[in-house]
Amino acid sequence: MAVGVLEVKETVRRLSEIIIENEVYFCDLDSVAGDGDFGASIAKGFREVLKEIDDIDTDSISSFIRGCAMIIMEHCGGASGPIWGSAFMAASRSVKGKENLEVSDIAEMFDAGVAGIQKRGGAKQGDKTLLDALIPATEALQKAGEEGKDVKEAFADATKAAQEGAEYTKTIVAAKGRASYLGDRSLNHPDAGAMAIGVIMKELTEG
Amino acid sequence: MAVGVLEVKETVRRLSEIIIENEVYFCDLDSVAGDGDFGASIAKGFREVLKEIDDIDTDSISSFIRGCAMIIMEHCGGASGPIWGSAFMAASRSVKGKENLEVSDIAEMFDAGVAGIQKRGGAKQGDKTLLDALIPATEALQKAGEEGKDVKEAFADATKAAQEGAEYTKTIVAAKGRASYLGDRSLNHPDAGAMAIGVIMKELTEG
Amino acid sequence: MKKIINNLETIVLEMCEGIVKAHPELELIPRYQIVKRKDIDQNKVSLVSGGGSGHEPAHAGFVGEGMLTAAVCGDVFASPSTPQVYNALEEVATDKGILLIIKNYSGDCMNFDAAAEMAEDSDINVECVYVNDDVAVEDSLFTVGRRGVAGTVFVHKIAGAAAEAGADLAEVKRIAQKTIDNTKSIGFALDSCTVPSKGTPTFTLEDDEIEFGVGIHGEPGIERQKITNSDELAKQMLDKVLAELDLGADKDCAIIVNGLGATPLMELYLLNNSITKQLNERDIDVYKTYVGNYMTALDMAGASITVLELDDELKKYLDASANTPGFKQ
Amino acid sequence: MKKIINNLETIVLEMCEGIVKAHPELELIPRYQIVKRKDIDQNKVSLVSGGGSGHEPAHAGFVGEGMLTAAVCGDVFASPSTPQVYNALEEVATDKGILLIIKNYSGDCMNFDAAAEMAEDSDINVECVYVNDDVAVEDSLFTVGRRGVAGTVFVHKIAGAAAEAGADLAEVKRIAQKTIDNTKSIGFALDSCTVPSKGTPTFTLEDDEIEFGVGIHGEPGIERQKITNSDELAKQMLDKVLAELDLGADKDCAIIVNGLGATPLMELYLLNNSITKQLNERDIDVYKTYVGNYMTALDMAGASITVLELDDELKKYLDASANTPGFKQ
Ligand SMILES: Nc1ncnc2c1ncn2[C@@H]1O[C@H](COP(=O)(O)OP(=O)(O)O)[C@@H](O)[C@H]1O
Ligand SMILES: Nc1ncnc2c1ncn2[C@@H]1O[C@H](COP(=O)(O)OP(=O)(O)O)[C@@H](O)[C@H]1O
Ligand SMILES: [Mg+2]
Ligand SMILES: [Mg+2]
Ligand SMILES: [Mg+2]
Ligand SMILES: [Mg+2]
Repeated sequence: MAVGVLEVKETVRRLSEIIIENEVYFCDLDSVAGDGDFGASIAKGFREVLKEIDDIDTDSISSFIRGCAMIIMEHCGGASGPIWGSAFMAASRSVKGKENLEVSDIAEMFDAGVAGIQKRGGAKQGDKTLLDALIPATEALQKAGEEGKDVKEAFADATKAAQEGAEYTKTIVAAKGRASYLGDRSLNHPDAGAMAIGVIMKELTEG
Repeated sequence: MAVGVLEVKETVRRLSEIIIENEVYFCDLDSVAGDGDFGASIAKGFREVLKEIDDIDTDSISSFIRGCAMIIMEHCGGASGPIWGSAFMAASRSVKGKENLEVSDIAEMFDAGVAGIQKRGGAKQGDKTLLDALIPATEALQKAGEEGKDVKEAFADATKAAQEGAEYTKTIVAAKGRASYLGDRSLNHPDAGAMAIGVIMKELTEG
Repeated sequence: MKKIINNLETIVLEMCEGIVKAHPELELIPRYQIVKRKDIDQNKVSLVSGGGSGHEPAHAGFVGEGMLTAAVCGDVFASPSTPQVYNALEEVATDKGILLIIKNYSGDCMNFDAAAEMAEDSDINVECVYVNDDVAVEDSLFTVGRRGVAGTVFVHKIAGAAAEAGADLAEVKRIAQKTIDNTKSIGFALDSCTVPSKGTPTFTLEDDEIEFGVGIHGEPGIERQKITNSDELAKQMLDKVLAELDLGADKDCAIIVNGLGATPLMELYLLNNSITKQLNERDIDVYKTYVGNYMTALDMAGASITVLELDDELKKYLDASANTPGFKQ
Repeated sequence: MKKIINNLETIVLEMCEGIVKAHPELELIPRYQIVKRKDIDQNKVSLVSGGGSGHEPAHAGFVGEGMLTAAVCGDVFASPSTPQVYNALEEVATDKGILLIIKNYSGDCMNFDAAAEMAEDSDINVECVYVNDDVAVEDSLFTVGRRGVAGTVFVHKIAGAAAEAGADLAEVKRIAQKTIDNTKSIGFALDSCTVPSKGTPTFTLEDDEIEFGVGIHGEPGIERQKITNSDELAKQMLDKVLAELDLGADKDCAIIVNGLGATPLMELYLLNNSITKQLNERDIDVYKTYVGNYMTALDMAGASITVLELDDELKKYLDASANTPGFKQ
């Protein structure tokens, strides 16, 4: 199964729906140690993506993702705008010139997204952010690509890795984001962004 | 039993105690249709009376009551300061020159107090204020005086009249005081000041 | 009850001390809880107001250049006593006399009137005006009349400007009375206040209820009704207030969108948007707008609107500068 | 949740409209929720700040003479987006450049930094400072550092005065940074705020509990503790704040006793009495005191204290006049 621009578009549509469906849940996750707006912040941006999705340039996968990045950057509130916006922007750059994506291309795209987030926010793995779910997911995709698995299998592996990463954030103290103000009190609560990555990967995989 | 300045002083002491004991109850009565501070307002003044009572000039009944009036005026908050203060001031004037009070003198003193309150506040019977208890009590004292009853009997009659007057305030609409802002909504609730007169007369009578 | 306090008995005194510590141009007479300007000009009419505390910045926060000369602070929601008011009059008496600005409540009227009578006995020249801007209360000959609420701030401001400009007592009183005659207000509560000495809320509203026409002491208003949105609240309030004024296409007004204590500025500005939009739709121009906490009711959640019908004279005095803790322009 | 609102989606926009309607010297760019001065002087450095909404009067209420040139309003408690900030920079760019005053939060830093990078690409001269006055948060190399809270108001005031006086960008930045380095704050909550989109309180406190060291978005602080009186609260706060400053017998300070939204002025003045009394007992003089709601957290009940260590230069700029909706002197 080739992943072309139309498949990417459908995936972004589904991704947006998942985020909107989980708005309240993601807010609740953020209230424990953050300021309770994470769900609202990303849902606001992806609601706009859904609204404008049919007007985004689908000449290429890259231009489509770039269009999404612009909307996300403008409409996602809080930290999420630059984090998700720079991830999409970097992802768009990494798939330039590609008409279809293999698992290894998708892995490369995730990896670029991670780098984009790190450049913008300065966080690293273990700082208790969504990177703690996104980096393991990226690594799982890379491994699945090397092992020649198909997209569906690769996503299943990535979901498992993301969920484990999200669980792991319960055991560490936040160093970036609002939760870091809590110090040790951020222990025992997962990071909202990392949990969201787990949920999103799972729902995308299950269709 | 003659009522001299020492008896008046003991009565004021008891009156102060009754008011302080009923502070919360009187506040609650005022919250239904007023602003909930009636108990606190009068208790504050009479607490001060209790504190200073042994320093008040007991040369005559009149000078003693005048001393109380000054303290009440300064320390009772809200409407209660001028109402109770002018009642005591007028009462003091009415007993000038008297060393002992008969029931008829006490009745005259109450009557002067009523007039003092009316001069200051402009309310009349039926406006849903403490006058609706105080005027019937005064009339009962007058009648008891004419019938030659003793102080104890006279106070029992006055208590009954005051309590009936207080009950009656449930059936009328307030025309003076904060409760008057309520219009018809002040119906079915008694006036706090009138209820207080009933309670005070009862406790004074019972010793 | 959760409040920042030390001692129930000394709340008002400690608050007054906190005010003069923050504003060294003011001084406190602790025994009578009078907050006054340090510099009193013998050639100007003095303005005295006050009442129960719990309405901050009213009234101590309006003492200063262009507004009050002194404020007498009663206990929470209780009129100051006659001796308190009398001492304030003695403190600020000038050759030109004193205007007493009284909110129309039985307790305040009785104490301020009695103090004014005492002052006249001491040859102090005192005139009184009674603010009664709350249209939630029906006005009739048989009642004490309407309550004074946030419109009082306009009276302080405009009479204060006239006094500062050197007008004599009769003139300052005329202008104050003209302001009163042209000022109407109404408010609503989303939640009750809690009087410190009582410790529990004065009234209880369900999660979807508001008290429309509430007083600034938690006195009930016109009716308990279902909560609605900002535009609808603005409409209800304006219907009530504008019915009592004569504002048309050629007349300006000034408004105060006043917070009752616990409602944040965000909501007040949002409400101002609804109000100003609707005034404009009704062909009424807003000459000046004040949004903020001017006349509060302790920690009550809610807001009020005050509309003042302006003419050129009132505009002139409204525009004059003022420099007090709670009102600067 | 009871609030004066129309529509969850347009709260901030309607609030901004309410602000410019009340203050006609300001204008709104609705698409980007930018509140700006109408008159921009090409010969002065422009000051831009902003952040999530819900802190009113911060920041739109500090736009005006002597303080900010523009404020960018994000959604409630959410940083404005990169395009929002970038457009503000384009709007107010002057020959002398722009100082961006950023509260130190990940979201704000990322968006404001990204916008500043874009502006430099368009040849706009931008410098950034990051306010981090909240001593409730431990400062360390391994974290994002301390939050910016009410001390931001001093930075607006003092940098604004320097810009108004004609200082160049490097100088305005130096003075802003000096203010930041000398400003420390801490706050406590008596009760949580309710974020409109969520509809329920962010955290829950028992009737006898407070959150000491709380953030202005309801982020938890140092610890949940039993409620205590005003004097004790003042002592706890001063112990924390003064440990980070170098105030002695010969150094003055300025303070802000800041309400978090639902706490009335009466309690703030009472708290100021406790604070000022204790500062004096510690031999520290208070040069200037501000009491009121300057940096709120929606309808949170509670307060914060900000202490700024002054020298002659800072005093001069602090004393300069300012005329904005939320700060006038
Ligand atoms: N510097 C950062 N790098 C990567 N992710 C971050 C960073 N800061 C915060 N995050 C992520 O963003 C999430 C919070 O997003 P959001 O609630 O929208 O931000 P805000 O803190 O502005 O309210 C956190 O749970 C975390 O996963
Ligand atoms: N004009 C008046 N004449 C006589 N009694 C009055 C008058 N106004 C109020 N009262 C009495 O005072 C009581 C309220 O006293 P208080 O609560 O101290 O006054 P406030 O209204 O200032 O809070 C009422 O219940 C009523 O009995
Ligand atoms: Mg958040
Ligand atoms: Mg009362
Ligand atoms: Mg009262
Ligand atoms: Mg946020």
